[in-house]
Amino acid sequence: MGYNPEKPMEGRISDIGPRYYEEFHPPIIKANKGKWLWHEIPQPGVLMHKSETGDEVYTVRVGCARLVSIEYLREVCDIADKHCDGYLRFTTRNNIEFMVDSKEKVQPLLDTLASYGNNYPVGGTGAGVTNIVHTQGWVHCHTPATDASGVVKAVMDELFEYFTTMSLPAQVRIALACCLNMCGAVHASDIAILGIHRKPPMIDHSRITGVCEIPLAIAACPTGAIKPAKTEVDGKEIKTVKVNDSRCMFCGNCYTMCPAMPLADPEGDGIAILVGGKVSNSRTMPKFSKLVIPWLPNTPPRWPEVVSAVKKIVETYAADAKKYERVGEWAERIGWEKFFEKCEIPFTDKSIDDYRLAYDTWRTSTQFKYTNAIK
Amino acid sequence: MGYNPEKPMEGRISDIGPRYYEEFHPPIIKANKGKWLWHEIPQPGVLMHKSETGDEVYTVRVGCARLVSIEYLREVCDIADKHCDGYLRFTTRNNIEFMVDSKEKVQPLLDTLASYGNNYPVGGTGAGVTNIVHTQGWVHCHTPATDASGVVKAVMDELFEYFTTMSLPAQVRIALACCLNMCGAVHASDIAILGIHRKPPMIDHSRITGVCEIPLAIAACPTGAIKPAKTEVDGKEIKTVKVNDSRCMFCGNCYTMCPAMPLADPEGDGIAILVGGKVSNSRTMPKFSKLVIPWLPNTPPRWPEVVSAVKKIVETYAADAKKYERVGEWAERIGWEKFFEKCEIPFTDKSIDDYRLAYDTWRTSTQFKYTNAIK
Amino acid sequence: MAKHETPLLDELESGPWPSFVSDIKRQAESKPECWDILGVLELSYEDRITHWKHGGIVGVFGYGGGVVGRYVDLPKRFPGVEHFHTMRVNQPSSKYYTTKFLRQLCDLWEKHGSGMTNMHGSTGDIILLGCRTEELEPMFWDLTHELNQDLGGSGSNLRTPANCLGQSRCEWACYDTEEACYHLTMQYQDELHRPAFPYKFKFKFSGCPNDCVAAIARSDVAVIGTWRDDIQIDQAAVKEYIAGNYPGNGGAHSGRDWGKFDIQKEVIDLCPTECMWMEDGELKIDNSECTRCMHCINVMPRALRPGKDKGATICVGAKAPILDGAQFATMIVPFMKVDKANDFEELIDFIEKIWDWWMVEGKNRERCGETMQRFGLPEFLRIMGLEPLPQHIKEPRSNPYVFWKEEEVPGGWERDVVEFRKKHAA
Amino acid sequence: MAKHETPLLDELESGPWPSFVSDIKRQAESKPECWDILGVLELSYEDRITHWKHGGIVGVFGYGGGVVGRYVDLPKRFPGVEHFHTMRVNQPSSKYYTTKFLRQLCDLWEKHGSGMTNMHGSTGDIILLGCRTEELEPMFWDLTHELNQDLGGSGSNLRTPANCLGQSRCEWACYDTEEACYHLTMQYQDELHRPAFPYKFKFKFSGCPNDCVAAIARSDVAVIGTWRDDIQIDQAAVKEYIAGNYPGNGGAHSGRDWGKFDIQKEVIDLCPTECMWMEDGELKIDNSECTRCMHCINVMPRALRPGKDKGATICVGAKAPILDGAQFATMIVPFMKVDKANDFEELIDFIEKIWDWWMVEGKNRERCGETMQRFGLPEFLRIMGLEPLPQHIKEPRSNPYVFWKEEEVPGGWERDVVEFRKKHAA
Ligand code: SRM
Ligand code: SRM
Ligand code: SRM
Ligand code: SRM
Ligand code: SF4
Ligand code: SF4
Ligand code: SF4
Ligand code: SF4
Ligand code: SF4
Ligand code: SF4
Ligand code: SF4
Ligand code: SF4
Repeated sequence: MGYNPEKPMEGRISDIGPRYYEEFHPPIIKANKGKWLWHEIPQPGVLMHKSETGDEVYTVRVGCARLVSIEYLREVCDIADKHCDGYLRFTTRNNIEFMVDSKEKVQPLLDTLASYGNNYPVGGTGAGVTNIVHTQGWVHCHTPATDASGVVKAVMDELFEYFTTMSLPAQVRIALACCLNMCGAVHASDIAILGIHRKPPMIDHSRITGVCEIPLAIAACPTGAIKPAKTEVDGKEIKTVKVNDSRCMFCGNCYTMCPAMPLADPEGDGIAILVGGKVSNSRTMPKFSKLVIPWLPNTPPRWPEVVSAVKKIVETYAADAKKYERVGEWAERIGWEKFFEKCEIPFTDKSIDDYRLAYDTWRTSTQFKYTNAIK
Repeated sequence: MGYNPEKPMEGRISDIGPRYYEEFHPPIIKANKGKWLWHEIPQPGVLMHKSETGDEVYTVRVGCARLVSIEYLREVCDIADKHCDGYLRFTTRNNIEFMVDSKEKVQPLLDTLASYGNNYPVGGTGAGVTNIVHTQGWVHCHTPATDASGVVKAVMDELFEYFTTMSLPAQVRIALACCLNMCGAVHASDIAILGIHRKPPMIDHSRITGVCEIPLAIAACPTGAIKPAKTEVDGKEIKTVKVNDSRCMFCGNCYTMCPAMPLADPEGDGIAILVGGKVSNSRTMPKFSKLVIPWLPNTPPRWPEVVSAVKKIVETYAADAKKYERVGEWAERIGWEKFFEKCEIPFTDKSIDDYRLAYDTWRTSTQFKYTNAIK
Repeated sequence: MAKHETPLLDELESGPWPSFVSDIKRQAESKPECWDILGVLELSYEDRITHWKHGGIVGVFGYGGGVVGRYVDLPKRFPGVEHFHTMRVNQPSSKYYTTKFLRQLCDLWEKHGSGMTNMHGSTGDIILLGCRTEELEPMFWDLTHELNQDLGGSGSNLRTPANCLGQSRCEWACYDTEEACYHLTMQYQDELHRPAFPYKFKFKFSGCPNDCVAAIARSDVAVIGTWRDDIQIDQAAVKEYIAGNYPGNGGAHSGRDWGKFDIQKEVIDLCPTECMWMEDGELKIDNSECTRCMHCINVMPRALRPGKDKGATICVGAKAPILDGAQFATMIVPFMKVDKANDFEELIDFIEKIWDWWMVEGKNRERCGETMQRFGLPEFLRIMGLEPLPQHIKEPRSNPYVFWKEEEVPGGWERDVVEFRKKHAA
Repeated sequence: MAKHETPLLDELESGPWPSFVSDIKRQAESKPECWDILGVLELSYEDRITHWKHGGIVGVFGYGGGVVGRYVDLPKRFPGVEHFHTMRVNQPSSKYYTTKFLRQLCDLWEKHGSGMTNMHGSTGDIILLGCRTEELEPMFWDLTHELNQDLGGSGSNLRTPANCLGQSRCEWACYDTEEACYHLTMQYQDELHRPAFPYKFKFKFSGCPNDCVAAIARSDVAVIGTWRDDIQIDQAAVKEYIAGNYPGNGGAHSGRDWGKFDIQKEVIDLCPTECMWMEDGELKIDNSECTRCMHCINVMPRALRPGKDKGATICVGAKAPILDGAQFATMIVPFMKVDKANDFEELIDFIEKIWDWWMVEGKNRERCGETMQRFGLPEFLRIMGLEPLPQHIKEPRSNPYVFWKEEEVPGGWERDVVEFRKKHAA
């Protein structure tokens, strides 16, 4: 007997939280938790962790589209049942990890995975490109300036060799967010793919009453571009808003608050590329991603401009950076002016901050390198 | 025949600018301008510049109080006449430079200088402390929070050995400004001594009318603490201002605009110490001075608290920094938390920025050193 | 067979990376509504614009979060996704699963939903993508009754906490991230399900400063493992690395020939604080200078380990750019014991102190980090009853604009201008 | 004998540094009004507060600057300093003097003023400290007629330009700072003497990036020498340094034993761009990586010299903290020829372009650097007709908030919501 609409509260269960994680620990994990001594990455996508008990756990990391069906998940379960006593996990970057408790069990597992064609690419470890943290895009969200899953697929197809090898100077963490809300760590990624709008919101006067709390919409605008206004809708005056377009920087926060202020547009929307962010405290403190390409068009289904821009940056970095140097550490060492030259990215004033805290980014020194930007 | 008040415009000369510098060049300078090859500092306070013509100019640098009388200047002229064919110059830090065109002439010059007792200390070159760039203070200005010449005298007496030797890791440039207007490069000095107010302006309602353009006074306040107000002055209502004390950060800009808003106060005023600024582009980009001691009392005539605070910083730096490292470069290398510990300066929340651009100074990382500040 | 032509999407079926398009097509065979997912998406690929509308308020009884409403703007054309709400299912710590659980979840989602998911959402939840309004309650009922599993957060709630896998499979974890994440999630079920905050609030738990759950970039309270004693050194292992018998960085760079491991170049020279050196064959560390950046440990996992006196550094106030630009979390508590033993008491007190203040002072849709900015760090520390430390900042302020308080100034601020004028004629 | 007791000031007569107190006392013998300077100052030392009042408008006919008015607040008690105005006398480039000139100046100041001076003011002027209102015109007359010497700037004028001594006695000067300073001072006599600006405006000229006149910290337009070709290397001299035959840094560190000169540690390792190395006994520089920081040249003046293709980098907008915090000047023109040959034409055009804009757009008491901040750097560059360069910034923006212009967006901004709704039902 399931849910009974007649008596919704009867027998209702709530506030029970998630399942207790220990129920889901593979035996080898439960036995060695807190006892791990060191790890090694014997081959791309395979981790070995050594415990003080002498135990070893071998983890095989598999790339995952993240947007997956229950069919797919059942297939994953089949694999885990066959090789991992029915356990698996997902990583913080949406890869799947199959764990086995001895070296012998690794190859059979790899063979099974291989037998599914492209479905279970092994990799994403060490100094390479791992899965792209991304968001909803046109598959589910109402505020995107681009798609998520499609762009990710196109980029990962192109960078695939970096997923399955560990040949980069350090890990390159790529993230995609389909709008400025930046669901994910786009603001702190080696390479960030960001959907942006470029047209101010339209105002749907005929809809605004009812669907929109006007004061909240006005308060939502960081630049104060939205002001209260009045207009006529079928004969009678209604309260609405007007937008000072020249003060709009297209953050979309108004639309989040007010469905009558849509700003998405096929021509206006597109993708900005930011680089040089990092999260870890390793060596240098965490860094924000920096905007280096202000806009690329939305060109479904494979976004060639975005794909080649990202690839160019990865390859330039791969060729030029020192071992252990993250993209941002590299750019800071060579200087951002050299970054633009080496990556052959034309510099535009869009990369010059003119928002808050902007002055901190101006170059208040005679120290600079000559690059092809100086004619 | 001089100025004739009857006919002020008759024969009037204006807009003639300064004298042409070449008239004042010593022959050795005129002859070798643009031909200098290299320099050396054979002894503290003595520079030798070598020209491609083979010529050498020896410069003897002498500390100067800057606040000097014509009697003193005539004495200086006597020395220059005796040794330097009647030429001399002043440096950008208010030292005097006597130049001679051969090595032989150096010692006699030094002897003469020595014969005047303490009046002409030789030094201020190389990796030492040179003259303190300073301002007017109680000798002439209407907005100071401390004196200038007296504090400088007290500090230089204490640091004198660093003026006459070159034993520091790098040059230590000290500046003093008697109020936040910071006449000088206090905002970019290795060590800055800054007069600060700590009481909001009084409002002299009986004076404000006439002496003060109220809208300008209101506009002058960076924090918007000043608002228009009305009050009674001997029976009749007048326009005046009121100050929201809690929003005042004591910049004194209102008093600059309005004589009826004095804020100087014996208890409130005092001295803040800032460190780590630099101007040169050598190695690192120019740096702003950072506030490390928010307030020390005004204790004329010798400001012992200020003197010992400055000395402590100089000596800690001298003992700990690497060769060529400026104070700010040193503090950044060891970390500011270590700077406070090594200099035994108690950290206060006054050193935490809460003005504009403040967030940029917050530590957004797990990277820090344990010091005695953490209990 | 296909209900819609999808020529554009079909181009995403080739290439080495797993194709979500092929996956959805396969799923569509048993769940035809999935054709409409592809149909809308294909249309968006043609139009280069989304076809989803604002969600409005949908959810399950008694909860203010856990469901994100969503409707398509062409319901006639795509009835299968007319309603397409998201259910956020609270993932277990570290995202380990039994296939039993996953299969059960799939069965429920087959019954009540579209059959499509995200494994996982950026915050950490299991995202069940596409549910009709009338199926929300039945799905929730089955989840709770059959799977003993609750929803996660959305709206102005505590959001679903997440952690790096920590001690479960990592040698560097300085506290039990899994237990901390679970304990605090259970502790705050009410805050997680019922919006009582000015805006969303997030916890994340990383076991060490490598921060594998990106806590410092994405959480209002980031709990990041650390230690306060000395890095543990196994000098024998150091020698093995120098000899080249152990792979540097655990072999993370084995895809390219970077030459023989060079401890000077790869470790000592890259130490940001220059606090390491070799002394007659031994690696020395001046731990008082170390900032625990992890680099040396990362590079020599078999020789170096975090210290023994472990805990966490607590950073506060991270967020995405809206409104004034992104913020990383700011270091607020240098070291805190994070321990099941005392039920994470210290951490809980800390969090509740923040909430007590933020729930009163925070404006609508103002993240805690933004409220901190508005109040200023000194004031925030005062409110939290914490002593200001140089460790709280990267560098001292460079402007002289100190807001002194009246009680700090001898004689206070009350002055008599008439008295003043007696000594200072106007 | 002393007119006032000065027990506090007397304590400033001891100690090794020259005492301004002893100096003023000596001067007071021939100019008794100097006793009142000491008297007021002694009183300030007792009261710990200034006794000077706002100046009000005093000056010389036809000039809006050059004099700073000053009155004591106790005129009865200190009649000698009742009026105590400052005259700012425009110093010559580099502040070289003949004793003849200085003696003449002293004579005039003895006749018309207090006899006290500042050599020099922070901006660069000769400061004549303490003049009665009625003596301003006579002093100005004698200055111009007898000394052929003009006043400097104050108020919302161009302020007296200043320079480092440059080529006159420095091997590193990349252009003639003295001539540039003189030429521009003469070029802008009107701007210097008659307030026409929103606020003060300052030029400073340094011959190289060492910036010995602190231009980048203190001037609205900082002209700082630089080069764009390769650093000149004398390999023979390099060897001498390595051999220890030449003192490192010109002997600037000779006061302490820092050990033998070590080119690796002292030069190569301290190069901020890591663009130097030794190659079979020779010092190599990858000049394309060099940022011309001067360090290596400073340390080995006999071996290294700036390149041959010399000019200046122009930085704009430095100022003290009032109102929003101090600003350094921002690099605007990477390289400009600064040359007497063409009468500094390029520099003059540049400056006047700034003025044309700032005089229209600048608010009252808004420094040029503040107006730049208000407009934003991209807009400022557009106004100046300069191409945006990565060299203009330290790093690209980290927020995504780009103010796109309508003409940059295909289709513009005009859209018809009704049309939109046809494809996107509300
Ligand atoms: C599995 C996972 C944690 C989890 O709970 O799921 C994980 C696991 C490990 N991380 Fe991580 N990290 C994981 C996400 C992260 C993240 C978060 C992110 O990327 O969103 C970060 C921060 C990224 C950043 O800085 O921008 C992260 C920064 C690191 C670092 C620091 C790298 C650096 O030098 O900056 C290390 C140290 C290292 O790799 O040497 C590290 C090291 C490790 C080690 C070696 C820890 C250990 O001893 O087991 C693990 C294997 C690394 C590998 O795969 O090469 N992990 N690691 C995550 C795998 C994501 C994936 O599927 O690819
Ligand atoms: C005479 C003077 C220029 C003038 O027109 O008056 C001058 C003259 C020289 N400076 Fe300077 N500097 C002079 C003020 C400055 C200033 C401005 C200031 O301090 O207000 C600076 C910027 C200070 C700062 O960075 O905060 C300055 C930063 C330098 C530097 C860079 C030092 C560094 O590493 O940061 C050098 C290079 C060096 O010393 O190795 C330098 C080098 C020199 C040389 C060696 C240049 C040369 O080859 O002749 C001169 C002798 C240096 C010495 O005395 O040790 N000069 N020098 C100024 C003397 C002031 C004084 O009386 O002490
Ligand atoms: C589903 C998810 C993206 C994904 O595909 O994974 C998501 C989806 C949405 N986010 Fe998010 N956010 C998601 C993780 C994040 C994260 C990352 C994180 O939590 O670690 C961030 C950045 C970190 C942060 O909180 O700052 C994030 C920052 C935002 C923001 C900006 C918040 C801010 O303070 O700047 C908004 C705007 C808002 O709240 O109105 C937002 C709003 C939204 C909304 C609800 C759209 C809206 O404006 O109402 C999206 C619903 C999409 C949909 O139709 O399903 N989302 N959002 C993630 C939640 C899944 C989960 O529960 O696991
Ligand atoms: C005399 C001098 C200090 C000294 O003892 O050397 C001086 C003295 C005054 N300055 Fe200054 N400034 C002097 C150089 C500077 C400098 C340094 C420089 O020019 O290189 C600065 C910092 C650089 C800059 O311009 O930003 C400077 C920044 C200020 C400010 C703040 C300006 C700003 O934009 O933040 C003020 C406030 C104002 O203008 O009202 C100011 C105002 C004043 C006033 C006029 C007081 C006032 O509020 O009206 C002072 C008159 C004092 C007196 O009674 O004589 N003074 N002032 C310097 C001029 C001498 C000369 O001409 O050579
Ligand atoms: S990034 Fe923007 S568009 Fe994408 S899921 Fe988040 S809120 Fe929606
Ligand atoms: S998009 Fe952002 S900036 Fe533009 S009007 Fe809306 S809220 Fe304001
Ligand atoms: S710093 Fe302030 S008090 Fe001192 S001279 Fe300048 S304006 Fe006057
Ligand atoms: S001192 Fe500064 S902050 Fe205070 S009222 Fe005056 S102008 Fe405003
Ligand atoms: S954050 Fe630290 S403890 Fe957690 S998984 Fe990453 S490396 Fe291990
Ligand atoms: S953890 Fe980082 S700072 Fe500490 S010793 Fe290792 S490399 Fe140096
Ligand atoms: S700035 Fe350069 S050129 Fe001018 S004096 Fe200083 S070192 Fe010489
Ligand atoms: S000038 Fe500076 S950057 Fe250039 S080579 Fe010399 S030290 Fe390096």
